[in-house]
Amino acid sequence: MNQERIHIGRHRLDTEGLQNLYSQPQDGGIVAFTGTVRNATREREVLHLDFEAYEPMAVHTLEQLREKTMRKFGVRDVVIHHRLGRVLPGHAAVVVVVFSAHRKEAFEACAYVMDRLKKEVPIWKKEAFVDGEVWVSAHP
Amino acid sequence: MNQERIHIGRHRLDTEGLQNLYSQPQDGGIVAFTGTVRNATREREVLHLDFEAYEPMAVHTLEQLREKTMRKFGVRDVVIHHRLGRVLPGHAAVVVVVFSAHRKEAFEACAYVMDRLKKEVPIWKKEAFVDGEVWVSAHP
Amino acid sequence: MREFALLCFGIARDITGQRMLQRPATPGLTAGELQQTLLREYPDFQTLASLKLAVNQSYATEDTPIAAGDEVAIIPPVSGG
Amino acid sequence: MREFALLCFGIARDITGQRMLQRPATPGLTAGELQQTLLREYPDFQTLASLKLAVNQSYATEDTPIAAGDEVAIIPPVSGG
Repeated sequence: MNQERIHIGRHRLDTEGLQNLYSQPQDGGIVAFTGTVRNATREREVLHLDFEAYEPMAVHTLEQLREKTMRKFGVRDVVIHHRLGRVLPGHAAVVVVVFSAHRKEAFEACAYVMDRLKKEVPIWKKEAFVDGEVWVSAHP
Repeated sequence: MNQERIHIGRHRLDTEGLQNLYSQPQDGGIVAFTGTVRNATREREVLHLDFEAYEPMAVHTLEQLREKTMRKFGVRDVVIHHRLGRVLPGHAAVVVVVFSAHRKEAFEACAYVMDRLKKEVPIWKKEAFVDGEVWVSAHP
Repeated sequence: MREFALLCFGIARDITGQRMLQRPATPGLTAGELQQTLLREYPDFQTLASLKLAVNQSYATEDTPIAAGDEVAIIPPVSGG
Repeated sequence: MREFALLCFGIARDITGQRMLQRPATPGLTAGELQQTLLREYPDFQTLASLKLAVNQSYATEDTPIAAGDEVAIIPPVSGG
């Protein structure tokens, strides 16, 4: 497991490891979102996803998002790991863990990170089906 | 780890184990809330918490809450484990894991379970400080 | 006269000094009446943020009847999580 | 004339057929102008849900200047998570 708070890379993600590594006794609540690859999109079977990123900009954007989220919601810590390369159905592509004294802020902060990540961070995924590949969200 | 979807007991909680046990390839998002014992309440050091439950009613209430949550938010599965007995600061007292095709509903469902759990489920905790013990929330 | 069990949890156990009491099931007894009786017998219950009763493991309303053999529980403010 | 690097990610790489292009840094060039040029040269960009440019690893506005040696990237609709 990579031990940075912000990381983009090819290794498998470890939600629990991150939770244990970064939790502190002053935390009251930990909210962890694990985004997993679904085995179907609109009832078409998905073989795998391929992720790529504009890596330095993606890391930079995630670091800014992490800091903004901590300020905006007053949570103690935020960890964001995103996988690159090929990811099979059932496996995790992204993990966001928020550590906070209070749970309401932790839920809101974690949902906010995912909303912004999907809109702002230069990462792309291509879905592979039996009969072809599609860059997700590329076309209206 | 206890493998029931609803469980109240004295063993340690295992968020990751539950996530792995119950996740399915049709899930797109998993939201896990881990409620941990804080080392301080209003700046007084907490030595430990003691949890007790009206066990059959608490299990029954949690089962109803699980079913209501799945219906209300359309999430695929909900797992709720709560610890009883003595729990030290930094350790988990409750874990709620929600499995869903979509993340928004998963966040809302997980927050909803915690809100209702804290209001409806007959579980009580006593906080132990150096100079005494307090039943949490008992008095206005 | 036949009786019902009254379970005491959390601070209710500290207030009554018992885990369980046996109480007489007077004819026509309701949860509302039992609650009034408990508030009189143990004035410390009046200091709590709330007080509920469960009859046979479900939250009771004022009108819920209590009969011999029922399992009744005093539910002081819950604080799980 | 000196040049800038134009990185192509995701579907932008499929459309241009290149991971990276070297483009001339014409005097006074802005991100808005480059975007118009790209939409003309590669009409497939017009079919995308959105198209953004980053200059030196930050999202550009129309007015962001582009100079020789800059790192510019074509950012088609992102889809992380």
